[in-house]
Amino acid sequence: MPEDKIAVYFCHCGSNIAGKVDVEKVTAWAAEQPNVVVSREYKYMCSDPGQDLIKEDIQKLGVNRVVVAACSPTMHEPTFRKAASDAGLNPYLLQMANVREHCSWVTEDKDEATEKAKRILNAQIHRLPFNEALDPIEVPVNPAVMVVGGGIAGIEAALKLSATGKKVYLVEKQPSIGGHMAMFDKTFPTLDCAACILTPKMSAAGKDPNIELLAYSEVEEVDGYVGNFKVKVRKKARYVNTDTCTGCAACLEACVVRKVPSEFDQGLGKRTAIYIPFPQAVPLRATIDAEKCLTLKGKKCKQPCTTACGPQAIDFEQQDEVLDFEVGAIIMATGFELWDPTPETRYSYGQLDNVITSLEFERISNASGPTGGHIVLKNGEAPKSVAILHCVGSRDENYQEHCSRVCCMYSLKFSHLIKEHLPETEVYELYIDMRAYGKGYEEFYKRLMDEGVHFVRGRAAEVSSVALSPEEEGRLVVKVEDTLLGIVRRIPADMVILSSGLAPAKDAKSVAQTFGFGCSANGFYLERHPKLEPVSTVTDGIFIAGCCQYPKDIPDTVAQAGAAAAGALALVDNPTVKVEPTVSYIDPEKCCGCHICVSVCPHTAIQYNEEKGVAEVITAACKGCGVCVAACGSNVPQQAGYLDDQIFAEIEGAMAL
Amino acid sequence: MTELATTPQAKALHEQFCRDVMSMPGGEKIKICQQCGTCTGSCPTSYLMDWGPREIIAAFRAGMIDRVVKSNTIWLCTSCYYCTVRCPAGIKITDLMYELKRMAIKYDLVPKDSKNPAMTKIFVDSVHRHGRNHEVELMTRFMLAKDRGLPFKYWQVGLKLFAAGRLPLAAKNIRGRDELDKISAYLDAQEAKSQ
Amino acid sequence: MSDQFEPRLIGFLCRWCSYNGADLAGTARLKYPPNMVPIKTNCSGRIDPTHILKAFKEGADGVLIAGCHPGDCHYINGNYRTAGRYPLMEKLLEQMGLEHGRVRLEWVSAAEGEKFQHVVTEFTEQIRALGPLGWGEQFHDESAESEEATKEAVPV
Amino acid sequence: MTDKFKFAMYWAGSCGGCEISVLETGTKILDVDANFDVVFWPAAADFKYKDVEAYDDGFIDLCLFNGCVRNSENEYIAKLLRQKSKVLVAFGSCATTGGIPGLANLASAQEIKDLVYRDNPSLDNPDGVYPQEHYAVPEGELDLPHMYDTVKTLAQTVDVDYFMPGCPPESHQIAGVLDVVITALKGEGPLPAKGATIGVAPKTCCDECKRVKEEKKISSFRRIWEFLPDPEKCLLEQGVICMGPATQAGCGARCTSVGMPCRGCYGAPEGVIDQGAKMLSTVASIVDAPTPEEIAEIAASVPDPVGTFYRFGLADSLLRRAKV
Amino acid sequence: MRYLYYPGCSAEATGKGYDASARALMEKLGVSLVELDDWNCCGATSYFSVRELDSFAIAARNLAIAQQMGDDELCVICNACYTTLAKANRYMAEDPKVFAAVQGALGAVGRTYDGNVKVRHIMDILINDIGLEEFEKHVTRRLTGLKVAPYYGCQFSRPMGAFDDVQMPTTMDRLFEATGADVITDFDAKTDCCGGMMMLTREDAALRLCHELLVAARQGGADVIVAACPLCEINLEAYQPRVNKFFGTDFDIPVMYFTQLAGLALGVDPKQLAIDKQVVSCASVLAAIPA
Repeated sequence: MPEDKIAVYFCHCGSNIAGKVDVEKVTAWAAEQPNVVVSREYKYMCSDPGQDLIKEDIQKLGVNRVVVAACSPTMHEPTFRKAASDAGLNPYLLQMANVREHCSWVTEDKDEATEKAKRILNAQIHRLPFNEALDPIEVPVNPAVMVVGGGIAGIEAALKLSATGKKVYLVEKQPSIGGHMAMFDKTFPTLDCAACILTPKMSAAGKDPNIELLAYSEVEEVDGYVGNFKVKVRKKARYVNTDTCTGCAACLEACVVRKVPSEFDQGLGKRTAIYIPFPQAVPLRATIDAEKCLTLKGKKCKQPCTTACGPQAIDFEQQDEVLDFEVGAIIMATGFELWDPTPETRYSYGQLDNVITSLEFERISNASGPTGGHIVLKNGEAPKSVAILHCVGSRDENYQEHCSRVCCMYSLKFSHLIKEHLPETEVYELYIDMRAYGKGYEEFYKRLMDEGVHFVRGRAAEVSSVALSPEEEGRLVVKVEDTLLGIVRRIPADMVILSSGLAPAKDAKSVAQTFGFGCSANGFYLERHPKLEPVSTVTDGIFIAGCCQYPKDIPDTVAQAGAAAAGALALVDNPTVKVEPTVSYIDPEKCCGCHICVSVCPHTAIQYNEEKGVAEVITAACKGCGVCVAACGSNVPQQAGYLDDQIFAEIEGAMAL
Repeated sequence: MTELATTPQAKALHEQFCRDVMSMPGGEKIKICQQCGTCTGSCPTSYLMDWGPREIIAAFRAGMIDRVVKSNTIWLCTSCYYCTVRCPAGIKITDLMYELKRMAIKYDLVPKDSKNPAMTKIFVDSVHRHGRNHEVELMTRFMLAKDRGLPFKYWQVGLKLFAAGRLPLAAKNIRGRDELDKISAYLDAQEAKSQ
Repeated sequence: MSDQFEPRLIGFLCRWCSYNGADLAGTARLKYPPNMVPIKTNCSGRIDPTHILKAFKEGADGVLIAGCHPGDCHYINGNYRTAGRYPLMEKLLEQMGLEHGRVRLEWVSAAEGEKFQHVVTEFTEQIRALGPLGWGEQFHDESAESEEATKEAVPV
Repeated sequence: MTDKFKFAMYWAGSCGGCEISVLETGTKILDVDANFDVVFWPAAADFKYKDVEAYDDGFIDLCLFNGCVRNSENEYIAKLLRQKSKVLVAFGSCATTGGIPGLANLASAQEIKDLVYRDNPSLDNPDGVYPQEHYAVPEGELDLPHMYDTVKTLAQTVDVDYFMPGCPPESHQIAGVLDVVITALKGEGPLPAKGATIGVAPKTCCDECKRVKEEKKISSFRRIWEFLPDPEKCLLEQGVICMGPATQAGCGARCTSVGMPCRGCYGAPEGVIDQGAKMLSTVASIVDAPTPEEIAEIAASVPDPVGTFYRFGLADSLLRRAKV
Repeated sequence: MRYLYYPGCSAEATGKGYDASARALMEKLGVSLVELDDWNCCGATSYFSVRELDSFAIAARNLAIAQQMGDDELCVICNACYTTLAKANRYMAEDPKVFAAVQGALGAVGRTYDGNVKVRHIMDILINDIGLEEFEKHVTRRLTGLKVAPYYGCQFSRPMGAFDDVQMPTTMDRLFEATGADVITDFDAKTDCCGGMMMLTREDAALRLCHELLVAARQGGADVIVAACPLCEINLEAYQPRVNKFFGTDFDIPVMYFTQLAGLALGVDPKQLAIDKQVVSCASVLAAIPA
């Protein structure tokens, strides 16, 4: 072993550090410490001349350990490690002492700051002899990408990736891609027709030779790690041969079960047991609803669908298939669920007719919807007054604390659509705060005020059918405090639209678990960093886009989908990926096979080898938390870069002064 | 209108109120009221209030304690708990109303024309005398104290109930009625000790 | 500097949340006492109770462990392990005669610079009030005592 | 005296179990006799301290020292035997890590005396008589050794060549060690490196334990008398605190094979500097509950952490003793 | 089955019918109600205005007696008593300071309470302990065709929410559906406030609330309103003529305690249910029920 030759560099950071810490004093003191062969100070260590100091000392003085006392390692550790590396020193033999964020900037007194800087520096001087040279771990990367969820986010991400020539598997659990956006009529604030902008993308995705569409399918199991995921996908039986089915819909005409509430129409319209969810569906293939089909339920049926089907595509014997895929990256775009307002009983959803959710209104106002785009009540008449209630199930500790972000704007859109179809109808928007934060949104809000919509600042207290005046007779009444007036109003309405919040999908938590990342407190997928890595998850190689991360509108969703695609591409476009070497490793000579590390590993990166009777770390799956090290009763797993000896030495160094 | 809050006494009172309210279970939630109006909108009697519960919370937060206690709001609360179960911020508004009532009585800030404190007092008095509330006594004493016109309004109702045997004149006394006095005396002593 | 007791503290900070929270306190120039030296690990779940004992042995008067809020752990649930070890550790230290409060567990997110400032300030004062621990020192006198006793007490 | 090697064994602060376990080696004891002259072994042969004092330095070839250093007499003899022995072995848990007597480090010497001579409920001592270190009788002055506040291991007192843990060390391990030493003394083989732990097996107790080990996620702790543990399954998985994962192998997992959890007498495995803290970490890490609060609550339900995790190792732990 | 029973102050006066019918109904169902010995006022809402702790402490005196009687379930009929007693229990459990103060106060009168008595609304017992299936077995006179407006009142499940939804309770609906009655399940005002004690202090406000309730009941076509609280019942029933006078209406809707109507369905003698003591005649209801 060559002797330890430590070099200390103390950065002034202009006056950021030097203004508080007596740099000369600390540098002179450091020079006296064991193993330190050179101790220097410099105005800006991160500048090129600063970095050159390090390189020169490594090359000329044979320095083999370096500590840079400067800013937070988050800031410049990569910079200095690269400099060391350029000079031929293993980058992991360089440590940073954070004397700016943790010392000069937070300490009032100069003497105290100087003393603290010494202690912080000394911890690293003590640590360095225990540092080992580490090499980044390289693993091969599978260039294919899986996108989970076929809404606008998933479609967009798949198309972007396919354009770079990558193979994409697009998994969608419904029979057709399109997601929620396919149900919408118009989009705010531009009032583009949702179908007009979405369907071309859907069909492009359907035809794209690089995209393999796995509709009516769900991911069952995810194994592997960054660059090398193994995914099991269950392709549910459609009972229709999708290779031969042409989507002609003749079977739909023939089916005798005709009154199944259509999921796509939010139950407002009906479909048949064999169905295509909507005319622009991609893939345009029929699916048999096994719970409704008489034949599949074992009841008598003459099977007119089979007769009607020219290509003989119907196959009652079809079974689910479980397929295996190998991909290098995964994009999660599993979307949201509309919050079901049934528990909010005071709004009488499900109790009183004409109290509807926003998604139901989307279908009612949609030209291809169950009412042909006529905004009508259950009895077919046009409403004379409509109240739109904001923040239903949002911003509420009893239900969901978060703001759902899109409800204010889609509510304004509804007002506009009602005014457009029924100019004489009174529209009331009952809101707490009007959040019109996007491009063109505030202008849209003003436009709606101008169109004569009544804005009432107050959260609706209840929706009732009890009439206390002739005007209220036979109508719904919304009780609300107009907080700007300080009076309680009874607003008679024929239709009440509940602007329900966006909720995480019911299975979000279990899905996240399957893929090995977490959910935030509000139930949406947890991003790696809320500011700087909003499309990554803690699992390397798995990205998120769209409303599964948090409620967002279409432009934000599309932008995020692009970012996720770029993130995935940046990964799979390389033949290999480097993984941080601060991972755990297990010496099989010492492991007793007790399974404790296997039990605590949050990323299932430790597996038990039955044959050898020992635990083994899957290096590429290990994220370097070190939980196994602390949990093992005999310290067998060790984490490179965070060895016990290194931590002990830091403690000794910090406490030595 | 000069706000009482500008005087030193008012400031001291406000601080006292803040301490009391913040120390009630869940009291600190008042800070996160988003002024949505669900409470006032849900309140069956808010139309009679000079300030609704929402405005009371706003006034409280603004330090306008006189507005809080001099309004009739707290005396119109029927304890129906609609506001409490609906509040999206989880504020126990009914409990807050009780707390404010107590403080108004404690610091003698009750509006002169309010009948409620008298009702409360007679009720408590009746319970302490008998151990239970004697409805006939309660009504009679209340009429005598606050609303002598009441018998004229209600003689028909009263007569019917009386005829049905639903207004017994004699009060029942429980055996342990002195216990209630002792309980109050104990709590009085504890309160005095803590101050 | 005044004569008051200056506690010597070690702070174990997880790299993703609390270390960044401490950085944020710095970026925001929030001032707090200089008594604590931070030590970074990737996850608070890496902190072994041995590290805490080691810190006391080396002369620390108090040890802070700071990690991500539950649910926000970069490693899904590494901080749950910390949450489990901490109370048992506290119980052990109490048996060892350490005053309650010499070890403290806090959840500090990357966004909570102010909380970090507050926690360190409060913790410093808390330990200052408890006084010096001086673990190593309690063994010194005894070795002298034993030298002397050895000479005269043993029947020869 | 013959030209056989010289053997000594001493019993300091301990129960005597170590001495018994040497005899438990059975016919192996004949090897000792064949190869060694016993020159000091208070439990087995009549030698006086002054005999030992008279030996030349390094006269004794092998000295097995069992028991902790509890008082001035222990310390004196430890130093004396160190001086007179070529190979000094800390023999058994007490000499190695303080053992059960090490738990006395939770109190001071005075507190212990008070408990024994003043506060013990079954005590009949109306005059409050305490033992005196010096006491004059007509025949002369009587002296008792001075009892220390802190129980020490042998290595905390003198330089030790080898450590042989166990409470007591298993007889088959003793036999093995004797073989190695005899072979080495005869010049036919090497001695282990100085400072080594001998008479142990590689890995931890779990390695020797035959129970089936699977994932460990426990939601409550149970003591062994509270239920009938599954005889095939890992005890820790059944909520019983078993020190196996943090204990050096060597005993053959005797306790767990009869349904009792490992108490940790073989000490910390290689690479672990504090057995108790390590095991505490292990136990707390495998608690499984949905929220950190619940996890904390379950973990904190472990009774008597020091007594559980430091049953044999308190004197040798990082903190060594409770605050005085 | 056996429960301790807390009638509440009104049971001795205006609410006699509730008490009588509750006892008769439970007897019919084979449940024995043992009246709590020497019970005192629950510490109702007025007490909260004087001092919260007084309210908790005098409520707890009842619970202490229950504990002393060796039972841990207390059946309560009045909504307000139920809320006050249950709330005292909950606050004692949640706040150690409250618990300590109440313990002290009870100690001053030589009583103790450990916090283990469960306060149960009679409806809770009917639905969850006896069960609808068992209840339905006892129905001898089905209320077929009778339009029943189930009026829960405010403090029925609010704010406790222990056995029914806080905002939209349904237990009473289900109970009367089991009798074959035509329950107005969308009775929108079913948990709105009747005005309570304000009938004396702010008559105008209280009458208005009663008016709204009666409007809603009529809108639903109610033949009878059933109530679960003496105060609700008296306000809706006895003050109906005042409402009519005030608002120029002509309401004449029978109002009964739900225990009275349920008792009728079980074939209990109307006299035993004190139906003759109702102020608004229930003749139309009796006539509608087949013998």
